[in-house]
Parts: sequence; C-alpha cells; structure tokens
Amino acid sequence: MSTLAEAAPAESGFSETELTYRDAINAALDDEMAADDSVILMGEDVTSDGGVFKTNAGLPEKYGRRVINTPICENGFMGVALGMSVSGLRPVVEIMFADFLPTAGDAIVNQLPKYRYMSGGQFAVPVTVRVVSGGTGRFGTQHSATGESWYMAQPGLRVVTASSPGSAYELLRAAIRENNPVLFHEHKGLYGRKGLVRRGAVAELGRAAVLREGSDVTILATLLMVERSLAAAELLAADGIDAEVIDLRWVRPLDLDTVSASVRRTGRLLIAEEQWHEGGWGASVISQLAQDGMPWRAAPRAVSLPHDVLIPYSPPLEDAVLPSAERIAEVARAQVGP
Amino acid sequence: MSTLAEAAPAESGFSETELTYRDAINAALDDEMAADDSVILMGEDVTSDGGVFKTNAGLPEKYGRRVINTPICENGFMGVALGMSVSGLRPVVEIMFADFLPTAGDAIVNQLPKYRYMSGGQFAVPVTVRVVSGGTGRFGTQHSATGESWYMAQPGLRVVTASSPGSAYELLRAAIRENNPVLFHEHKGLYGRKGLVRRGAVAELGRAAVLREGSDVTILATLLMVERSLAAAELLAADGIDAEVIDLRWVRPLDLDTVSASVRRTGRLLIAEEQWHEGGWGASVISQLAQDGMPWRAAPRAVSLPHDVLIPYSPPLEDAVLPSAERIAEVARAQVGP
Amino acid sequence: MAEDAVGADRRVRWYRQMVEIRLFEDKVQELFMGGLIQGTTHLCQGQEAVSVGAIAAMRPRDVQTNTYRGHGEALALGMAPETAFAELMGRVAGCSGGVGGSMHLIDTKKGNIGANAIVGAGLPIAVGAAMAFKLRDEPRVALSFFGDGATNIGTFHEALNMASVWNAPVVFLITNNLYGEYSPLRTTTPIDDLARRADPYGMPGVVVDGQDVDAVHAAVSEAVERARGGGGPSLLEMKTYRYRGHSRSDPAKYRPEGELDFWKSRDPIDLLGAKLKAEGKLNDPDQTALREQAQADIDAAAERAAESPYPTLEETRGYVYAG
Amino acid sequence: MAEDAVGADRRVRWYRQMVEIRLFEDKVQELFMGGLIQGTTHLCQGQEAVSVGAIAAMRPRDVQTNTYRGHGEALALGMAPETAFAELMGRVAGCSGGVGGSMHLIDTKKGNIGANAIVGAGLPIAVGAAMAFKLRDEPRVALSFFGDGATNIGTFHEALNMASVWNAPVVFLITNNLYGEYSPLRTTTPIDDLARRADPYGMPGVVVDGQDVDAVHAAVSEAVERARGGGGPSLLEMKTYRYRGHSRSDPAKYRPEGELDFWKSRDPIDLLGAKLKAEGKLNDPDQTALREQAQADIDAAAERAAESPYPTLEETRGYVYAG
Ligand SMILES: Cc1ncc(C[n+]2csc(CCOP(=O)(O)OP(=O)(O)O)c2C)c(N)n1
Ligand SMILES: Cc1ncc(C[n+]2csc(CCOP(=O)(O)OP(=O)(O)O)c2C)c(N)n1
Ligand SMILES: [Mg+2]
Ligand SMILES: [Mg+2]
Repeated sequence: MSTLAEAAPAESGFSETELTYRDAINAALDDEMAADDSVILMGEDVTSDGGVFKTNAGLPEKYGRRVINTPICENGFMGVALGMSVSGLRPVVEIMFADFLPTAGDAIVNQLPKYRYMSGGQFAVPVTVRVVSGGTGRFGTQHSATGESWYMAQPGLRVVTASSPGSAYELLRAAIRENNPVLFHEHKGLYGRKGLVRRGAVAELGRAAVLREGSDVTILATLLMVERSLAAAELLAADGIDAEVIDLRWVRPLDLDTVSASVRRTGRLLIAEEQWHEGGWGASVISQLAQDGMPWRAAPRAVSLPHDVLIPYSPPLEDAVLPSAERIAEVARAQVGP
Repeated sequence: MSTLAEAAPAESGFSETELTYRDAINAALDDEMAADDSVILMGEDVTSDGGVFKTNAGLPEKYGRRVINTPICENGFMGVALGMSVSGLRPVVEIMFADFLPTAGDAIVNQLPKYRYMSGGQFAVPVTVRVVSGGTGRFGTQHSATGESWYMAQPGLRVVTASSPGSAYELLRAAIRENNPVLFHEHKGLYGRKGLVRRGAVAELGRAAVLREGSDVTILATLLMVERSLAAAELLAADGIDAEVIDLRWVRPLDLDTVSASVRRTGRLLIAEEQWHEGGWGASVISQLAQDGMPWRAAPRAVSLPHDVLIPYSPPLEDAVLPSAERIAEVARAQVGP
Repeated sequence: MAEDAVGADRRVRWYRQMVEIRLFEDKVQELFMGGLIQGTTHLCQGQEAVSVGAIAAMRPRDVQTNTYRGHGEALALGMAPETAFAELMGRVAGCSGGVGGSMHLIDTKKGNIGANAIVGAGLPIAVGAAMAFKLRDEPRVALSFFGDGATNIGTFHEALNMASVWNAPVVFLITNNLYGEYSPLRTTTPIDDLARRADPYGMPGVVVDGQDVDAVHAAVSEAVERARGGGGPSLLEMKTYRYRGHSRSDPAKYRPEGELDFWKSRDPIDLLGAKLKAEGKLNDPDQTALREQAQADIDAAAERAAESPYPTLEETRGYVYAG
Repeated sequence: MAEDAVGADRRVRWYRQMVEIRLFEDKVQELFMGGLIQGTTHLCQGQEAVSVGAIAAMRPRDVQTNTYRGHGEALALGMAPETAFAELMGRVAGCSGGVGGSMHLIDTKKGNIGANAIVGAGLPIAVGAAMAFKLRDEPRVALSFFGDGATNIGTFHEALNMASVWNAPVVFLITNNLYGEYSPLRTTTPIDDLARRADPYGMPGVVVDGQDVDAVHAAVSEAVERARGGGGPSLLEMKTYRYRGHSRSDPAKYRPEGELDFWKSRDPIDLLGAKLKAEGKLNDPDQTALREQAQADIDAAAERAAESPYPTLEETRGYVYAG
C-alpha cells in the first residue's frame, strides 16, 4: 500500500506527481537549487552522466559551476563544504556509499557539529550530506553500510532517513533549508521505487510519519525496512493482527512523542532496522520509552542485522542477513501471541 | 572504597602493588612487551619523555625500535598497525585524544573489523588502540570526547574501558593478548589515581565487575563515572539506600548476564555515563533488558551528558555538564522513592 | 618462480598470464551480464602488463596489497581462475569463502595480503607489512597497487610520508589508467605525471610505460631490490588504460572519440606477442594455440566454480572474530 | 588598514602588534600558572613576525583559518586583548562566550573564521571559503595558517590538491617552528624545506624568513594578490621558532642545547626594532616607552577580563544549533 502521508490530499500549491525515488531526489535538488542560488551540489563524479546513482541528471547542465566534481577525498571536501557554508553557501555533499562517511570522520564529528559552538554561535553551518546507504546491492562488506545511527549521539547534527519517493523529496528539501548540518540518508535499494510526490512540499523537521494505523503492535522502521514493515503488516492483517507502521524519518532529533503515543495505544513496539541493534536508534527509542515507564503489553522486540555478523557479498547470504517482511511478521506474531 | 575485584586475595603468581592509573598502564605495556617480542607501541610523541600523558616512561629506552614515533596522521598509522598485525606483530596504537579517533574513521570502521572477514578468515588482526578519553581537563569541545560507544555496533571490534589502576592493568593486558582489534579506553581524569594492581593478572574478556554489592538499585558505569558512582553509593548509604555498583568494563561484548542478574535482584537500573544517552551503551543495555521482559520495580534511568549540549571549555560549565556523584545519588533516590 | 633470469620461457609465461587475465576478465563481464556474478565488477583489460610485470618482480616471501580492480594481480600471483570465479560467484570454493566477492580476491599464502574496496586504504597497510619485515630484519618487500585517483586521498600522502621517514621497504605502484571512475585525471588532479608526487617525500619517482611488460618488470625490479637493500621506498607510475568502463555496465561515455582505439593499438599482449615472435620464441600458431588453450581453461574453470555451493551463515560466522 | 603602502607608521604599527602579542602570551603563561586560565595553552612567542606580517597582507574582506596556536593571528586581526583574555578565562566577555577557550579565538567579523584544535582541519575550510568567493566572483582571498607537523596529515594533501585543480583563491601558510609537539621535524618528515611540498600540486612553493616581518609581508602579499588576480593558490613556508614548549608547562627538554639562544639572536621584534631605529623611525626610548605602554595595556586588559562572569548553561544552549 502507498503511504498515508503521500495519499493525503495535496495542499494548495502542491502538484502531485508519480516519481521514482531517484527522480524525487533529483526534483528536490532541482527545486532547491532553483529557489536559492546559494545551494550548490558537490561530490565524486556528480557531474558525469547523472552521477553514480543517476540522481543528479540534468543538474550540471542547468546549474553549471554550482555542481562541483570533487577529487576522491571525503574528509577534505567535507571540510570544503563547511568552509563554503560559513561563507554564505548552502552545500549539498554527496557521499557515494555510507561506508565512506568514516573517511570524513573528523569533519563529521569534530567540525560540522562543533564549528558554531566553538565560536560562541558566530556561525551557522547549513551543510546537507547525502549518504547513499544500505544493502541488497551485493556490494559486500565495505559498501553496504547504513550509517544512520553512527552519528546520532552528536549534538550539533541532524540525521534523517528517506523511505519513499514522497518522503525523500520533502525531507531533502527540509534538510537543505535547515541552518545546521544534516546527514540525509538515502537507500540504494530504493532508487527505482515509484511513488507519489507532492512537488513543492517541505517536510517538518523532527516529525515521524504514521504510514499505517493499527491497534495491536507498533512497527517502527527507517529506509528499506519501512516498505518491508508495510509488507509485514499486510501478512499480519491476513492473520487478523492489526499493525501500525511508523516511518521514524528523523534519527536526530528522535520523534519520541509520535512513537510513544502509538505504543501507548498498541502496548507493543517492534523495531525493524537494517543495522546492528547495539548503539542504534532502535535501542535508544526502547530505552527512552522504558525510562518513561511505558506500560508494555508485551516486551518490545527488534528485528536487526544478526549479532556478530558482517554483511556478506554472497547473494543468498546477503538476503539471509537483511531483515525480511516475513521475519518482521513472525516476531510481531510472537509479541501479540495466540 | 577500593574495588572488590582488587581487594580480592591475590591468586598465586600475582603480586599486589599500589600504582597510579598511569603507572598501571605503563606496567601492562611493559609486561606484555617483555613477554612477547611481537608487541610494539606506536603513536604521536610516544617516545618523548613518557609521551603526552606520561604513560610510556622507560619503554623507549627498554624496547628500542619497538616503540615507534609517528607523524601526525591517525588514519595512516592505524592502517600501518593493521598491516603490521597481519604480518606477525601485535601493535598497540596510542590515540592521544579520543576526539582523534574519527580522523582514523576508515581504518576503524572499514579496515580493522572487516579485514579478516573480507578474506574469509585468512587473517587475525591483533591491534590494540589505546584511546585517551573524557572530560574534566578543560580541553574544550574538540578534546574531551569519550568515544566508548562510537564503534560499539561494529562486528569485528572489541571495546573496553578502564576505571581504575587495577582494571586498567588487567584489561590492557587482556586487550593486547586478544587476537582481534580492541579499542581500549583510558580516562584522562584518572591518570593520577592510585589503586591496588595485581601484577601478573590478565582480565577475562567480556566480563563486567561488581564493585559494590547492594540490594536497592544497580548503578552501571564506566571510566570516571565508576568512581563517581561509588561515591554516590556512599551518599546513598547515608540515606539508608543500598546501591550495587557495576563497572561495565566491556562495551563490546556487553556483559548482559552480570547486569541482568543484578537488576533482577534490585529491580532498578541507573546508568551513569559520560556520554550522550542516544546511541550509547546505556541505551543498549536498557533496551536489551526491556526486550528480555525485565520486571522493573522502578523505571530505569540514566544520568548522562545533557541533551543537545556540547562540552564547554569554561571550567564551571564543564563541571556542570559532567555527571556528578550528587546527581547520580539524586536520581537513584528518586528511583527508590520514599 | 621469481629467481630465474628474465629468459624466453619466463616471458612466454608472462604472455600466457596476460592472456589468462584478459580472458578471465572477458568471462567475468559475460557472467555478470548473465547474473551469475552480481553486485559490481571492476575489470582490468588493457592493464595486464602492469599486474604481470610488477608481480614478476616480487620474490617468494614478498607481499602486496591491491584494490577492487585486483583480478590481474590475484591471477598473476597464482590464484587459480576457478578459485577466483568461485569468489566472484559467492561460493564456498572462493578464496574468501564467497563473502568477499569481486572486490576482495585475497590469498595471504601467495603474498596477496589485501584487496581493498576503499580507495587509498591499501597503502598504509603495505607500509605496515614493510615495517614488520624491517623490525624483524627480514629481507622482504611490500608492494602496493593503487590507481591514479587514489593519489588525491589523504592516505596516499600519509603512507608515502611514513614510508620515507621510516625508510620502509615498500614500493608504491600507481596504475594510471587516466580515469577515476567517470572523471578524467585532469578534472581531479592538477598534474599529468603522478610520479612527480614522490619528491616531497624525498623518494624517487619514475614514469613507466605500463603497456610494455618488460619495462614494467625492469622498473619494479629495480625499486623492489633497492627497497630490499635498505635503499628505501619509491613511487612508480604506470601509464596504462582500462578498455572497459569503470565498473558493472558503465558504457564509459565520458571518453573522447578514438582514445580507446589509440590505446588498443599498443595492447600489452600484442606488444609482447610481437616481440616474442620477432625473437623467434613464440610464433603466430603458438600464440593462437596458447590463446585457445587458455580460453578452454577459463571456460572450464568458470563451469567448475559454478558447481560450488553457496556458503551458509554458520560456515561464515568464524570469519568475523579470530579465536 | 590594509590598503596603504608599506610606510613607516605601518611598520611601527607592526612593531607594536608584535610587542602586544609577545606580552599577551607571556601574560597567558603567568595566568595559566596562576590557575586563572585552565586546560591548555599553545603560545607563539618567537613567531610574531609570521602572524603580523601575513595578516597585514590581507585586505578588509579577506579571511583566514588558524589553529590552537592562533593567539598571534587573532590579535593581529584586531581582537581586543581583553576579549581574548576573557575567552581564555572562560568568561562571557570572551570572543566565543567562554566555551571555546585558548584553542578557539574566533571572530568572523574580523575575517577570523576559525581556530581549530584538530591538526590540519583548517586547510579544507579555507579552500571552501575561497571557493565561495570564486563562485560569487568576489575579489576575496582566504589564508590558512598551520604548522610544519600538519603537513604530514591527509587534509594538507587533499586541500592543496583541491585548491589547485579548482584554482581557488587561497594561500597556504606553514609556520615551520621545527617541532610538532615534542617531535623534531626530522623525526616525522623526510625533508627540510616544506615548500617543496607545493610542486606535486603544480603550485608555487616559497621559503620565507619567518623572523623578518618585512619578508613575510612581501611574500604573503605577492601570494595573496596572485590568488586575488586568478593566479591560483600557493604554499609559503615560514621558517621560525617557538620560544616556549609545545603547550601548558612543557619544559621542551627535547630541544638541543643552544637552539633557543640561536633563534633568540634573531628575535623578530628586535630585528624590526633595529631596522626602525636605523631608519630613524623609532629610537630606543620610543621602543621602551611603547613596550611599557603595551605592558600596562595588557595588564589592564587581563584585569578587566577577570571581572567578566562565567557563562551559565542556559546562555550557551543557543551555541549548539542555529535557529
Ligand atoms: C574512500 C572512497 N571513496 C570513493 C570510493 C568510490 N570509488 C571506487 S573506485 C573509485 C575511483 C578510483 O579511481 P583510481 O584510483 O584511478 O582507480 P581505478 O578505479 O581507475 O583502478 C571511486 C571514487 C571508494 N571506493 N572509496
Ligand atoms: C588530528 C590531530 N592529531 C593530533 C593532535 C595533537 N596535537 C596537537 S598540536 C600537535 C602538533 C602540531 O604540530 P605543528 O603542526 O607543527 O603545529 P605547532 O604546534 O608547532 O604550531 C599535535 C600532534 C591534534 N590536535 N589533532
Ligand atoms: Mg584510474
Ligand atoms: Mg610546529
């Protein structure tokens, strides 16, 4: 099923169109670059033939030197983006694979989030980092990471994830308009997905989206796990289990209000995450609800990457380690019980 | 009070001596370098005058070229350590401030933990990374991090923390003997602390230590927060509250058995952490216990760095943001109730 | 293998290795299109002389690190095509048990201590291996293969600086194929001869004709033996070209008209073939026969590899942590 | 201030600035020992000619990034000593409201867009500022100050490469004081003249006498105006020396006998003082009077700074996120 958010009637000024996730990102970049001359796009191979994942098609022709091809040096060009941002530009930086974010580790941990603070608030740092994340691509151990939780603890940063064409468009526009550094996570397994896009809309910062309402269990997910959770909800419906599915969207700040309100109704929380559970947003959400004294009807659960396992290349093995709709449904069934 | 672990009667072959935390680290390095020629020490300024925090005094004179002074290039020399480790050496790498770990982000996320896996198990990667972490030094935003949870989600790594001279000695020896990459966290606020060291002892991998037994609440901490938790326990004792204090020690793997057994007795868990709660080991522990259906007598709580605040230089302000014994005791009192 | 003088049979063996690599890569492309190999592949047709000439300069206990475009080095180091195909197909018979894939053809027993999917990551690792040799006073050398694009990332700089200040027995080998992914060298790098990047580390930098396996072998041998003798590291730039796109099904539209043809006119296999023929060491019929035999071997290896099963999760658990 | 020709009064102003920096740093050491300044300090006594001569080459809307050892640049850019002292004491009157401390004397209104505590981090930031100027066709230039030790970290390489390939209006300025923390340059770096590190980026590299403020000003002015004119980036190496240890109370035992005395014999303040005297522009009594006045100003500034309150957590919350 398509998402409630996207199925909602287009507000005035929005034109609804069906786009692929890839083209929705392209449209968000195009609309922001058209609206504001200070927005620029930079990264490795971004100018050639739409870029590696073809998200940038047409932009170099349209915006000329505002689309900048960089040498291979993530930490360096992330620092360049910071320098641009404190000099009046709003750079959007493409990181070809989330696995390369740690190569820019100093810029992400010590520079972008702290630059304003160290100066006593003299700067704003409007940098958007587009991070291509996730598995299913058979890219193996060093090219399949979802870095969505890596930097979630860092004050000064915002972290957001896009699970559909509609949310990718609205969230990327919100990220580019934000006056603080934002890590915007895309999933390489979703580029071909089609969905409704409210051209012109800009998402609200820090708001999760309830995509499917239900009364028995709340499934909380991001990125590719959102569509798998929606598929799981369909499987559960067949068993008479009514699942609510929430797209967390923002990892920092966490929208605990939306999640908490849902879990107070359903009494059950199931995290569906394409990451290891330790140190992730799923564990953080469960911890916060537990500290708030959530009255669970059943213990919360998480479907995550298997503990102490890395992402393999071997195709059947990669499929086996990534959480599936079936696995999500299975755990939800156990939570709801007979 | 001194710790139970350290107060325990020295087993045969161990000689108990009182050392500073700094000298305990020096002793562990010395003992391992003496025991195994393949152990080497490298890092910035490690050869001059004992190194920046004086932990390496005497080692260059004693071990000659096995103590290597590096240029300033964390990612580079971390890669060098990896190359050494797959060529028969057991390097110990000193990272002068935890804040510089992200500078070596690629080596830590994509190389050390994945190198064995990518090869189908052809290599072992016995690298120990000594990370100088923590606040109280008035070093400001870019020099006060505790990176203990940054990489806790990464399969292939081990992460350990040292809260006292005794544990620093035994845990560092265990880290150096481990055949996988270990991030060993020291706290710069503890170097001058004195404590009993069981010279010759080697800690067990993945075991937390119960430092004080109690029946009303379990306080779980690492690094500097351990002594502050023990101090809080004394304050609580004065109020007739009997707190158990556990030094988590290993962030990866987490010793959930020890923590869980304690909380099943006390019914209350209080996390004392010098880090932001999101994405940290505290949240992960609470999440795991909640998933196991822990029957809480009171909701778990955490005393952490304040949300959306960075570490300031200004001395009174730094004191205000770091969790204090008083604050820990205060929250424990609220948990236990009247 | 590495000790004997550079004689006829040895160069005939190089010829055979280059043909094997060429046909292996062509087969990989075919299997990728057919779906038996998934994810990504980075092929090295056109660069065979670099892999073969440089690897031939190594002695038995020397080691090297290479990259995701490392099939040529892996095969030149003696990995059986069947083992390599099995890895690319994700099968247990692969060198990494199928979990690594195309970007990680590794065999530490053959001195292949790393094939890295992170640009620039292999250089410091090679320096580390070289330092281990040096600290143990072993007469061994480490090589590091990487591309032109990798000379722009920090690890290149850090590795060369450390190698020089420590006088580590390591040789840095740039396979300059003129492109980093879709970007021509000139758009990311302000100079043309990357060997120029050796001077600020006080080490020799040499430009080499990467199409001529004899030239590659001579230059790398000199650098390797200098390093072995305590003469320190050096930086070698191999001028070459990749016939295929960067990866997968990249059509390489970014290449100027005629560039590919120009480089094919100096094909490394043809160049050595012509020399061997002129020297009367391998005439046309021999070359044809050799090629046909190699093709048959490659096809058979791919078929046998496809019979190997996929690994189970249990079989791979031990790859994460060493005991 | 930056436009007028290099005339007498201007060089007298430089002299005064150098004296102010010297006395400021001496006072910082005293306050650190007394506990009014905590944590760490990195002082620049001996390097004053580099800060003053280079900053004087900037025009009003130009910018620069520097480091934890940036007090000299901050003061030369016109930060009031009182503001700087207040920051070092962690008070609200400090340039960063007291949360930054000694390593972060920043004032964007004066073109001081960053003082970084991470070695090498300031270079790409300066390139970014320069690219913003270039993309908007503004005739502005960015400078980046960093140390000799910073030339060994990846960001140095990445920044210079990007600056050159993009022809960014930026000037890289190495303050080569012969040590990176406790390590002599030679133990971490295989060459002596770091200006040599410009060539692989195809940019000019110049060695400059960092004790002679006139030489520094001339060299930096030329590089800055070349960059402004579209001539691209350059790398300047200032040979100088820090009189104090690396930081805090480092006794600097690692320095050879007599090295400090040698450099003090070419003290930058004395050198300019002698010239101004010879030129009849500032005689001995004037110099003494100027120094006494500066000392009085510094002492008064420190006292006023100490009267500023410490910030409250609430006052600093807004420093984390911009609205
Ligand atoms: C740190 C990092 N950044 C980006 C990439 C993506 N990437 C893979 S190959 C490549 C181009 C490398 O070019 P070059 O070094 O010339 O090697 P070649 O592919 O030509 O053999 C890039 C950018 C990567 N793997 N690692
Ligand atoms: C990435 C990083 N590594 C290490 C340090 C610790 N550190 C601070 S200053 C310094 C020496 C820098 O030397 P140099 O660049 O010559 O500057 P100087 O201190 O001499 O002005 C080091 C290693 C750091 N701040 N950042
Ligand atoms: Mg290339
Ligand atoms: Mg220096």
